[in-house]
Amino acid sequence: MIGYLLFAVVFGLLLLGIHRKVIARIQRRPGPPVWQEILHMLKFSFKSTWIPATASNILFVGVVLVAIGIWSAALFVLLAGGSILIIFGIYMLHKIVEHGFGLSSGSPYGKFGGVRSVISAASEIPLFVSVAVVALYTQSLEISSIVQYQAIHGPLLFIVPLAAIAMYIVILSKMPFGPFSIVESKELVSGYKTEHFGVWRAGLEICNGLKTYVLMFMFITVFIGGIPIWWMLAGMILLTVSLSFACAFSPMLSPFDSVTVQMLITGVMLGYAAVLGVIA
Amino acid sequence: MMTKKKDMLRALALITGALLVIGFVLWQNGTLPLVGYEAIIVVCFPICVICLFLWWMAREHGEDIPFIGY
Amino acid sequence: MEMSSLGGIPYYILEFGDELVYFSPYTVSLFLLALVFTMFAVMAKPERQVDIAFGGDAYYAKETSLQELRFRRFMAIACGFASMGAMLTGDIFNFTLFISLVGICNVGIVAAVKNRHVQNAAYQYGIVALSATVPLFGAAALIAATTGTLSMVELWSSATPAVPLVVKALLVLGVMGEGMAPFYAAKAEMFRAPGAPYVIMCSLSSLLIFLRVIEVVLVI
Amino acid sequence: MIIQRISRIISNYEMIMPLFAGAVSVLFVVAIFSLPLPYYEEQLYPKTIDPASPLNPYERGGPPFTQVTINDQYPENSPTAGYVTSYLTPFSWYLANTTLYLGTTIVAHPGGILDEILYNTRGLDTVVETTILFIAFAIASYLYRKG
Repeated sequence: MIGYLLFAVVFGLLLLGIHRKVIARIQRRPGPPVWQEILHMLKFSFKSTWIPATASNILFVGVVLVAIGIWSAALFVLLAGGSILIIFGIYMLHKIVEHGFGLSSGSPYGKFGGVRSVISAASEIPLFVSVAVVALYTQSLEISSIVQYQAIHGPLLFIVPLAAIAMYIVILSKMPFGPFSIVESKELVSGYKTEHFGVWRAGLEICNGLKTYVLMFMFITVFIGGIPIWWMLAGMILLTVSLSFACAFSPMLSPFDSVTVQMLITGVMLGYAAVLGVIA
Repeated sequence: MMTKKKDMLRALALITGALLVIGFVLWQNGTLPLVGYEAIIVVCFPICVICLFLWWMAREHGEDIPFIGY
Repeated sequence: MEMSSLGGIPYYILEFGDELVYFSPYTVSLFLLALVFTMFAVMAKPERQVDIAFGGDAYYAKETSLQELRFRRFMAIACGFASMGAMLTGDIFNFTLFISLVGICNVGIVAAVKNRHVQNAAYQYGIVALSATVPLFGAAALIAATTGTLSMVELWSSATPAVPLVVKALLVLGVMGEGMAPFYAAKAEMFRAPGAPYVIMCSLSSLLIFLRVIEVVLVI
Repeated sequence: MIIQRISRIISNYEMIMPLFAGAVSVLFVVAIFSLPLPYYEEQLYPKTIDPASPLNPYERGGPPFTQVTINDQYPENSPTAGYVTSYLTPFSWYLANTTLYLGTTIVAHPGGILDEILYNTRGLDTVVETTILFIAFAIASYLYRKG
């Protein structure tokens, strides 16, 4: 279990490295090596670290622990084939982690990042519509039942393509450099993570690796089905590359516009869910 | 003062690491259900990792104010 | 839809008079998160927000006065308890009560902040939270009238009649008004307030009640 | 661009009240069109209204401060349900036995069906509801004293 957890961290960071590399190549830069994010995590862990003088100490340290803890829990729920609702709960609560990172230091840049993450909370809602659409077909939100359903009826990707697109957008909004990643845009220095340097950032990198692994794994499991681990890893790399293309070819939206676009997508999805509900 | 803090961090990392190992052994034995082992990981893994990092990190400076742009 | 296929099978059902409190994997994980962040609110000191003085290279850190700190910490803890209750309760009416408690605590957390923007936003939010009680309790009353019961455990068994869709929509809208997860404008403005451990409870509680109402709506 | 115009409207926090009010009214219109909703006859908390009584909406029937006839959801969990006094603390119990002034106004506001359920069967709800009032009072008094 702990071995798998560490593997997930490393592989998730590798995916983020591939993401950076692909974006760089699209923009005709050489880009960092693909294992750059793993090296980052190790490098940060050796750096001199302290808690800023103005920070709210317990919260400052506590959110790092919470961030790693919740995503480990999400990984275990995913592996056990538990309820998809729990994973989405954790996904939503990652917002709170971002707020905690941003607000606890007292830094104005962190504050901006935190406030933006509040603004973008509205972007999490397309997710629930896609969950509702999935539930409409499979009559269950247990991942194991969804996998069973797909073993009989074929991948949900072809049955409910729009729900898959909504979920894809949700994952896109959590990828760095994407059109919806307003919480860490360049004018905010590093957004919510500005003041979490050194060891704290290393902890955040672990959380990011886990988060990427869990989200990609979940997308493939929910919309394609249970496949052998090697195929799963290959699929995750493919998904990452497609996300990198989406990120590289789209500009970052302004904060409120990003939310409006996502709300409009939610509206479309609601209509889609209603139509499917009437048909089914 | 500084070494005392480092010792404490190392002790904490060791304790949580030991808990992780004990949880693994008990789970393999069958005495601890999988959920229990996972609960141990969720609580101990973050503490273990952060304490380990804080223990092996470079020399510590005094605290400073946040970055304010210049 | 089956209860067990949503938030997992309840580990344990606590009998609490005429109401049940149930611990499914979903409710327990949400409850634990509310608990952890309430502990942060109890223990953590507020941060001192750094501000740059305009036109110079000076900066200053805002201090939170002791009186204000005590009041806001009290409100944050109350908010934490309210969201913990809303996570675990297995009764529709009890759930709506906890949610309106969350709404009013959210206003209370920022009510003590001396900042015009924050107070204006909190005022708007307070009015929405007040008016949201109409659809919220309306939905609870309609559920009682159309199904004859308020217990979620009874409602997810197929013995009771189905809850009309519009009633579920009223419930969700009521929760949205109280927690204002999508009505992000006022929340973002309220986040300007210093005092991270307390301000975070605002956001945490609204996300939690939103997550719980999804489960409730799918179950009943 | 239409997107920018929409975001300009919804990013203003002065607009959330009209937006919310609009959403509520739309939903209420939908609710009115979906009338009549089915009424489930076999209610958990039955209520008989005597239209001839001068106390019409508040007339619960039976002598006050004794047991009300109710069907509770889990009778095995709450053997004393129905007695208004079943939630009295020892001190209140003492007061109620020695004076006549306890519990006179407990349902003296227009609450409807839910309140009647609340005060006769559901202890936790009573606590939460008073907590809401208490918190509201705490906020108001803090703001008043701060001036």
